[in-house]
This record gives sequence, structure tokens and C-alpha cells, in this order.
Amino acid sequence: MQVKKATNTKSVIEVKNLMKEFRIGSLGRTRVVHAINGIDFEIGEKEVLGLVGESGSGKTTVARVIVRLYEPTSGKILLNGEETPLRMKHKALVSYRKHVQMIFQDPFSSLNPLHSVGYGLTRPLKIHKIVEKDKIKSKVLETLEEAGLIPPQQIYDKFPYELSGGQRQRVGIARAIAVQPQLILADEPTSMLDVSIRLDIMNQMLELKEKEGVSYLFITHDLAGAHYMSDRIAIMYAGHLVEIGLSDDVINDPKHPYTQLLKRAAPKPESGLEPEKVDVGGEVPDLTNLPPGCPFEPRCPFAKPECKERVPDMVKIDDGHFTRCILYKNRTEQNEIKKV
Amino acid sequence: MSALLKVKDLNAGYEFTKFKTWAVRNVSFELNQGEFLGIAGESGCGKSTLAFGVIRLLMPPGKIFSGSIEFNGTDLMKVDDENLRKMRWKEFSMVFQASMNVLNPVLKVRTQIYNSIKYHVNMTESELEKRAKELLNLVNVSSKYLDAYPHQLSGGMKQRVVIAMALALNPKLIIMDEPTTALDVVVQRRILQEVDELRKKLGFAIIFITHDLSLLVEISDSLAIMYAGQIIEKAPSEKLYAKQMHPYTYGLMHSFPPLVGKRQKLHGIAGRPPDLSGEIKGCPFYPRCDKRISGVCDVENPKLVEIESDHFVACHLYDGK
Amino acid sequence: MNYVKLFFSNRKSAIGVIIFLFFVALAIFAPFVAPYSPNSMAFTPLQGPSWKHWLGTTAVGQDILSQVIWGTRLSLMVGLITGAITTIISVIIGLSSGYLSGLTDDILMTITNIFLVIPGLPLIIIISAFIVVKGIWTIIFVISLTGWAWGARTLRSQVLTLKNRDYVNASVVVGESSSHIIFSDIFPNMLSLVVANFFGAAVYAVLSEAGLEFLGLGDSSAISWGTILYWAQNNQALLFGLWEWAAVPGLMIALLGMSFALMNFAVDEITNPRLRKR
Amino acid sequence: MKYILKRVMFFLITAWAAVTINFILPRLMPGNPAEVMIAKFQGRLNPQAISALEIAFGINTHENIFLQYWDYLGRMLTGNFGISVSFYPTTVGQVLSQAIPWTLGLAGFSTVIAFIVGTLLGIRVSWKRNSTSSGIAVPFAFFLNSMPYFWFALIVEYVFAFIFGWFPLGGAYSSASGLGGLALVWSILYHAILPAGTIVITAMGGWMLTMRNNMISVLSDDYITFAFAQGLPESEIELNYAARNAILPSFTGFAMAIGFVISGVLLTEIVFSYPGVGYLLYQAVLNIDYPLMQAIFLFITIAVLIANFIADIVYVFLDPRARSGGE
Repeated sequence: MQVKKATNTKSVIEVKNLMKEFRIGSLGRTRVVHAINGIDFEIGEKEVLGLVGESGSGKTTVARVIVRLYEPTSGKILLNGEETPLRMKHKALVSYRKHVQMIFQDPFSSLNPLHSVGYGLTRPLKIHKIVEKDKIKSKVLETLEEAGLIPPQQIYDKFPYELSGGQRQRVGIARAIAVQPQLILADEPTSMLDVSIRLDIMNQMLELKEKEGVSYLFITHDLAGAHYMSDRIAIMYAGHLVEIGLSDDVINDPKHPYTQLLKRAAPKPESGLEPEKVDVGGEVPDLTNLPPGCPFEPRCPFAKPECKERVPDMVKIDDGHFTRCILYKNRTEQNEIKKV
Repeated sequence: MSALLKVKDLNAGYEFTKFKTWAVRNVSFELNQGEFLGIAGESGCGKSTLAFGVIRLLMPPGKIFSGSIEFNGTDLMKVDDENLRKMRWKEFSMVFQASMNVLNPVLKVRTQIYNSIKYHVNMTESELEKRAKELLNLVNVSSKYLDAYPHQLSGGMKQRVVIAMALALNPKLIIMDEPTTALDVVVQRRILQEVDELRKKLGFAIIFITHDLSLLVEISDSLAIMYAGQIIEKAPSEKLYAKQMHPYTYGLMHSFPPLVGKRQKLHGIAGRPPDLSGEIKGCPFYPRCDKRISGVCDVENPKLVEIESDHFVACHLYDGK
Repeated sequence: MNYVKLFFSNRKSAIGVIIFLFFVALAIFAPFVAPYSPNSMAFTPLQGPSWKHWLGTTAVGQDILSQVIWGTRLSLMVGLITGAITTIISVIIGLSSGYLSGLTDDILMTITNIFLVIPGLPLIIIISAFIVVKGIWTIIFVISLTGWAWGARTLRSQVLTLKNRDYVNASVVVGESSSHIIFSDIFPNMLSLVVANFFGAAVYAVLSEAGLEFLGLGDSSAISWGTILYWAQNNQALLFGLWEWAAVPGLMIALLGMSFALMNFAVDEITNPRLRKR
Repeated sequence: MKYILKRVMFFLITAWAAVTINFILPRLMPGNPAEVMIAKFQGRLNPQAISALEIAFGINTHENIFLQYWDYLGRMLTGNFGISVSFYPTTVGQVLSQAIPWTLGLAGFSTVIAFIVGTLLGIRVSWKRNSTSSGIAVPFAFFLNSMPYFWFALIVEYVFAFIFGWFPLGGAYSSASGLGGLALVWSILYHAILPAGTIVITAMGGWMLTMRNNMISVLSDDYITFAFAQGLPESEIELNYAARNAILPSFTGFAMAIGFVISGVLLTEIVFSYPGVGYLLYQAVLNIDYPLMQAIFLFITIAVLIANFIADIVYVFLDPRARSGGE
């Protein structure tokens, strides 16, 4: 079933049945890691899609495949409704990346220690020929200011080691918006930052969304952060998308047992100081050896024998709210019946 | 309840050939038997230094500069190396931040558990085995992993093994330094839940260190907030959650967007913490504080005082009270 | 960051640099420092140390002190040039193997590992035995040919770590070309390792050259510390009690080797925070 | 097991590469240097020996180079290394087989001792790294490590054999006739002390520095702090926690280190006229005896490969991660 967003804005990026496998090990002893196992979603204009999952769920791989740091194994990626080839040459990649940019998780390793801030921001403008040569510097300063780096003239000549974590991440943001892309993939952009400056970085990103009309794929392991940032939220588990829907729907009324578990485990002092009990044991399955059925089945309190057999289909719960769980299968049938 | 640990005016930090940092500055607090104390603060605030300092485990260049630490009636600063070694693990144990890497990669889990026991108490091989199985059982790890090497365990299991080791000699205090940050949310929650159950059963005290204030509010009895090497606020968790007196605590608490409820715009705290290698004049939070009183806060560093019952704050806003 | 200052703040590197500079000065000013011409055979042969000849004379009546001083030139040159050539080979192989990965990497690494395991000196001996034209450049060529493997391997693993740094990924996403990434993002960040490698290769070169000359596989008419030792051994200097003839040039080799080794270690220590002295 | 198999494959490839180098080198050089050798020994060799040499070095033959190579491989596999020109008419195999035991004994013994002593010193020096003795030991090790082996051998020989006369000047055993039994054993040991001591002392420095570096790296690992937190005795932490882990990287650099030691052994043998492979190599070089040189090169390579293989097995034994099939 096609997973459609609720609103009817034009979609910037759309992925269909996206898969990514990695081969690890050396000759004669290779194993296949199934990092992404067929996921579908789209992101509209000026929309933030929060992608939530634990480490090893494949969420980072999704961003890296979309920005083509990794070649997708199979599936489709559509930019502005047009299908892009799975393998691209350097020139095609450069023009693709004019539209799709990325913010990295670790602000300490995402800036070359030997390059000044100014140099790092000049490069994208030169490569993508955003402005004429004599206007590059003023454009860089403008971008720095937009990313909240004030005063930009001072920041321009600084080297990464002279900046705080928050400032570095703002440089990362400035680098991403410099080419005026349509979509920015933000891979846990605040998880390595101090708590007290995370919100300001998130606010900055939201502000830029309004101002520049950019869309985000906001990747995080923090449900509350995703809720704060996103219009819609998608939940990933072991390379599968298990639930997607409007943020409030997914948070307030989670359908998939895994989403429910995540919510129970997340700290939420606002709803009483006594933490909820988490009684689900086990850990994420080995991605080199995935079970044929639902990947959450071994841990799922509601598991049924048929869950072992095959990965369940996406089920529509509501407009724009889907989940990949057998518990809701009858509901679709009812929906379908209603439609008829 | 009597105090298990009394820390007074502790100053600790790191001594390099050319400079010194004071990561812990004049910290005093008490911990009761069986208490769960959370210490929250951001990176570089000195919380880990404090954790290592109070059990005298700071490795060079780390050093305690001054202060006193009284553990269960013993002055830890005066204990010699050999007696300190004997006290370790038996009286207090520790679960580390990077628990993924604290197990010796070349020794079996069995050997490592045995080692943590056999240098403190005399046990026969079969007693050791019985105890090791018991411990793994306590943290829900199958005893078949006794003969596994650390690299054969998942992150969550390694952490459980480390916790089992920390419980081995029934210590009176376990210090946990961000023990679950590298783990998944769900596994982390489950482990914390289990630790708390064990605490209630076995009666040890916990000092739990993390940057995740919203997690601490839920799990700890009392909470201390650290900033720039100092404890700037300390209170029972529910009191602190209901009312944050120090502007930094207020800002930190409101830096966590709530999970449920209406979405509204929140703000973090602008600026960055001061450099800990020098003298700080006045309140260390002064440059970032939106309630600062110039002429007062930039001149004198406020002391940690009890403003309401059990609620300690170091802030000039409450000077007259 | 001031590298010169950093270099002197580390005791090991400071000692290494001082010894090294001493030899450089000796090599440059050899004509002024040396009391006689190193080739002049004008003196009584096989003399012990005296005020006139501090280290005595050779079997054909040359002044040994003058030879040792002049010999600095050749030994130092072999060390530096061979170190440089070896490092260049290591860098080329290490960079391409690490960056290209896949089959190229497999092939290059197998060759590297083979060169690493085949013992160096016997290989050098057999190659130079087959080369008809003996001379300093032959020695430089042979040592460079056999000494690059270790460097290539360490540099490759460094490339592999750097390649996965996010700033390299960021450059890819920005749209940089491969050559720009290699020369602007990867290579400059591994310079310290390259420098350490250079010093390591220089030690290897100095010691190997001495060994080759000692075996008579070099040009025995050239004046280097190795050839002085060769002649000393051939004329059974020690049995004549002329121990200075052999002791001093050997000591020079050891000191030069040590200065390179110290600088190698120091660069490691300065750049690898785990080794930094606490 | 897979790991071991992979290593065996690699060593076979390396041995093949060494054989191939031997085949290619003379053919690569302008004018084929082997001709010089054959010309030089013309009068002393019989015609069959000359033609055998010509075949071995590809002189005066119109045979296809691949066929030559094929024959060559066959000869190497059957251990037919040809005839030594300097020890004519003895075969290279015979000459070599008399020298091999001496070198194996000397090199094997002194490598093991140097490794053990150097490693132990490295552990000690890093564990007590702020003590005065460590402060002296480290620069001293640097000096030892940068010394040319043969030079140190010369000095040692001069001082202990020539001046003090405590030890023999050279050779492997006393040439006094009728020596047998215990007396011969004693004589052999007595003659080996100086050369072995030289090698041990020079090689030790390198092992010590390697181990010291590894130790210092390991000492900042979390499991060391954790071991201290557990109140384990220092000796337990030093050996079972720090050293057990620190020794592992030594094995990855083993190939290069053993190469250095072997070079050292060869040169030391020359200085002490010790009748091993190194001394033989020296004579082969002096007499431009290419067949002998090539065989020695091959022998040393294979000996080093075997040493490396042993190191690999020990490594697998010491590191559980390698056992369960990592890299």
C-alpha cells in the first residue's frame, strides 16, 4: 500500500520500497547487513518529517542513501516527482545535491580541523555557482548570520577548534543552507550537543524552514524532540518503517506495539513522576540474520503465530496514519468494506 | 537515617605541567544510606570528576586538591593505598560511563566476576561459581554467558554484567556515571528499573550521574544540579520538579521539550559555560543569567544555602530569605 | 599552533632535533671543520690517536677524523633522500589503497604485506649483488624499493579512518571532487603521520646503508660512515688496537639513527593524545 | 581456523613471490650479471655445471621464458638449488644445510630471549613511568635500537674477547680435536655467548619501546580504571589487564621486527665469523656466488614466514576476538 501524507502539498522527495544492503567481511566470508528493508515515505514542501528509531534501526542509513553517500541497493528516489537514477556520475550527483543537503550528527568531526569557517562555506557557493565570484564573501557572511553565527565577520576567520559545539553545529547548518536546497537531511543534529543549547539549534532550523522554505528529514532517537520539531513522525525498527503519521497522532495515540514501548520508555515527568513500567525485554534483532516475519515479533507482547511468517503490510489507521502491524489488519478490511 | 557519605568543600581537577583545571569547586553534600541521589549537569560541569573524586578514583592527571570525604565514618582522604584498595568494591563500587569498554577484552566474563570477588573475600572455586551465577541471575543474564568473552555480548548485556559485578560484594554505595547513555532507550529504561528494584531489595545507595535531567527527575529521590564545578541547587526530586529556584536549573528543566501535551515554543540557555582553568569571579552563571543583578552577582559567588526545607540553592536572588 | 615550539616542548624531540642539527651543521661545514682532506693519503698509515690525528690514520694513511666529518654528508644524504623517496612511495600506495578500496586495495595490500614479510636486509643484499653499477644511488634505490611497506600499511589505515570522518562525508555532500577530497581533506590531516613515517624510514635507511657498505656492497671508494667501518673491518682495525677507527663512525650512525627515531616518536607522541605524557 | 587458513595461503603466496624475485632479478639486469660469475669461474667448473648455471640464469638459451620459469619452479619445489660456485663442486643444498643449524640456534634463542626480556622491561618501564630508572631506561633503549648490530658486535668482540680475553674471538666451537660430549656442548655455548648477547641487547630495545608504547595506550583504557575501581591488586592489573592487552599489537608489527632481528643476526655472524647462514652469505657476496645467495635469501624468507606463522598462532591464542573469526 502506498503511504501518503495527509496534506496535499507537492512532495519534494519521495522514496519507494527503498532498500540498502551492506556486504561486510573479507573475501569468502561476506555477510549481508540488511540496513533498510523496503521503506516508503514522502516529504512535502516546508514539511518536517521526524524519523525516530534506536541505534541500528537504519535511520542514519536512510539519510545517507538519500543524499547518495551510499548507493541504494534497490527502490526508487523521486526528487520533485522525477525519478532519479540509482547510480549517478559525479556531475549528476552535484546537481542532485544542489537540492538535497545534509547536517551531520557530530559537530566535532563534521568540520575539517584545518579549514576556516569561511573556506568551508565558500566551497559550496563556488561548486554550485550560487552567486557571482565577487559576491561570494558577502553571501557567506549573510549565510552565517542566518544560521545565528553573530557577528559573522568574526566567525568567518575562525577555525573549528575555536568554536563551541553549538557554534560548530550552526556552521554545519550554514553549510547545508548555503546552496539553498529544498531538502535538508538532519542526522541527529542535536544529540552530541549540550542540553541547554539543543532547543536553540532546533528553533534555528524551524526558523530557516519558514524563511527559506526548506523541508527536513529530522532524524532522532528522542521521541520528545521529534514531537517538538516535526509535522509528521515515522518510526523505524530494524530497517523497517513500522508507523508513520501526524506527530500528534503518533505520539498521543501510538498504534504499533514498538511505538507504544518507545513512548512508555521515554521520560515524561509532565505526566507524573512515577515512571511507567517497561516489561518488554530483548534487543533489536541482528541485521545480518533477520527473522522472516515481523522484526519486532520476538519482543512483542501481542505476537501471534502468523507474525513469524511474513512481514505484515502497512495498514491505514486514519488519514495519513499508517502502521505495519497485524493487529490492525481487520480494521483495514473494515475500511475497505466501508469504501465499497 | 544516618549519612553514609559526607563530602565537604571538595576541590578537585586536573593538573598538567603548565596549567590546572578546577573541575569540582567547593562541593559539599551528604548522602544517606539507601538514598538515590541524581547529579545532573552538562558536559564539562565536573559531574564525572566529582563521581571519581568521592571514591578517590581520579587517575593522574586528575587530583583532589582539598576537602574532606567521610564514608561510613572513615575519613577517605586519610586511608592509605592498600586499605583503599581493600575498601573498593566492598564498600563502594562504580558503573562507568563507557560501560561498553570496561570489560577486559581478553578475559572471560567468569574470570572477571571472580576477580572482582576473590581479592576481597576468601571463596572456594565452587562458591565463586555459585555467587557469579547468582549475580547474573539478579540482572537477568543467563549464566551460560559466564564462559563468553565480552565481545560476544551485546551492549545491554555488557552493561548488565558490569552492574552484576558492581553488586558482587554487597557494597553500601554504587556510583553510576552515565551508565546507560550508550544504550537504546528501551534497554536503558529496563536496566534502570531493575537497578532500582535491586536497590530497594538490597539497600545500597546510588549516586547517579547524567545530563538527562528529565530521566533523573523520574528515577531519583533527590537531585543535585551542577554548573561550572559547583552544586548550584539540591532538593528532593519532586520539589525540584515543582519549583526550580536557580535560573540555570529553570533553564535546564525547560530545555527538554515535553513528550505529551500541547506543543509550544521553548528556549534553551544562550552562551556557554565558563572555562574551568581559571578563577571565576562572582556567580559562574552570571554571563548567561537573565535574572542577574549586576554589582552583586558578578562580585560574589553565592553559597549553597537551604532556602526552603531540604531545598538548597546557590543564588543571590534569595539573599534576603 | 606553533610546531617549532611544540617540537621543543617535548624533551624527546628536542634532543632529536639538536643531534640532527649538529649533523646538518657538520655536513655543511665539513670543509672548514675537518683538519685535512679526507682523501689525502699523506700520513703514516695505521697510527693510533695523537694530537695530529685525533682518531688516528687508516691503512693507506688517511686522517680518520676528517673522514668521519666528511662522511656525515653521505650518510645524512642517504638518510634524508631515501627517507623522502620511501615516504613518497608509502604515501602513494597507502593513499590509493585506502581511498580506492575494492580490488585495487586488495591487490596493493597483498603486495605491501609480501614486502613487509620478506626480510629487508637479505632482499637488499641480493638485489644490490645483482646490480652491476655500484654507487650511492644504487643504494638509495634499493633501500627505497624495499622499505616502503610498513609506511604504506600505517598510512592506509589512517586513510581508512579519515575517509569515514564526517567532514569528508560533508565534502562529498557539498559536491567536492575526489581529488579535492584526497588533497584537501584527507592528506593534510595525515601529515603528522607522514612526517613520523619519514623519520622512521630515515632510521631504516641510515642503518641499512651502513650494513650494505659494511658488507662491501656499496661503493667502497666513497666516504661514508659505512665505508669507514668497511675498511676498518677489512684492515682488522680492532686487532691492531685501533678501536677508534671502528667505534666513532658506528657511534655516529647510532646517534643519527637515534635522532631520527626520537623525532619519529615525538611526532607520534605530540599528535596521538593517548601517548602524551601526563 | 579460517584465519589460520588465510594466513597459510598468504605465506604460500609470499614464498612464491620470493622464488619469483630470484628468477626475475638476474634476467632483469642489463647484461645478466650471472654471466660475469660464470666467466670468472670458467676454468674451475666442469662443462655440465656451466650449462646447469646457464639454464638457471637464462643465459644462452632460446627457451621461452615461461618454460624457463616453469622449470625453475619445479627445481625449487624439489629443493634443487644448483651448485655453489665458491664451494665447487658441493651443491648449494649441502653447503646451506651445514650452516642452517648454527643460525637457527643462534637466531631462535636470541630472538626469544630478546622478545621476553624487552617486553618485560617495556611493561615495567611504562607501569612505573614516573620513576628515575624508567627515565633512564627509555632514552637508553632508543640508543640501543638505533645502533648498527655489526658495530655493536665489533665493540663487544673487541672489549670482551680481545682486551679481556674472556671469550673466544669467533667461531662456533673450539677446533681442538677430540672434543665430544659435554665438553663440546660447553664449547658451543661458550662460543655463542657473545654473538647471542649482542643480538639480545640490540633487539631488546625495539621490543621494549614497542611494548612501552602499547602499554601507555592501554593504560588509558576504561577497563584499567575499572580494574582499579574493583580494588584488584596492582600486579594483577599490570599483568592480566594491561600487559595481556598491550602485547597484542606487538604481533601485528612482528613481521617487520623479525626482519630486523634476522638482519642483525646475519651481520653479527659475519663479525664473529660464526659459521651460520649470515657468514655464508658474506662469503657468497665476496665470491659473487649467485646460486648460494639466492638459496640463502629463500631460506631466510621461509624461516621468517614460519616465525610469523608461529606469531599468528600465538596471537589467535591470546586474543579471543581473533579466535571467533574477526580480522
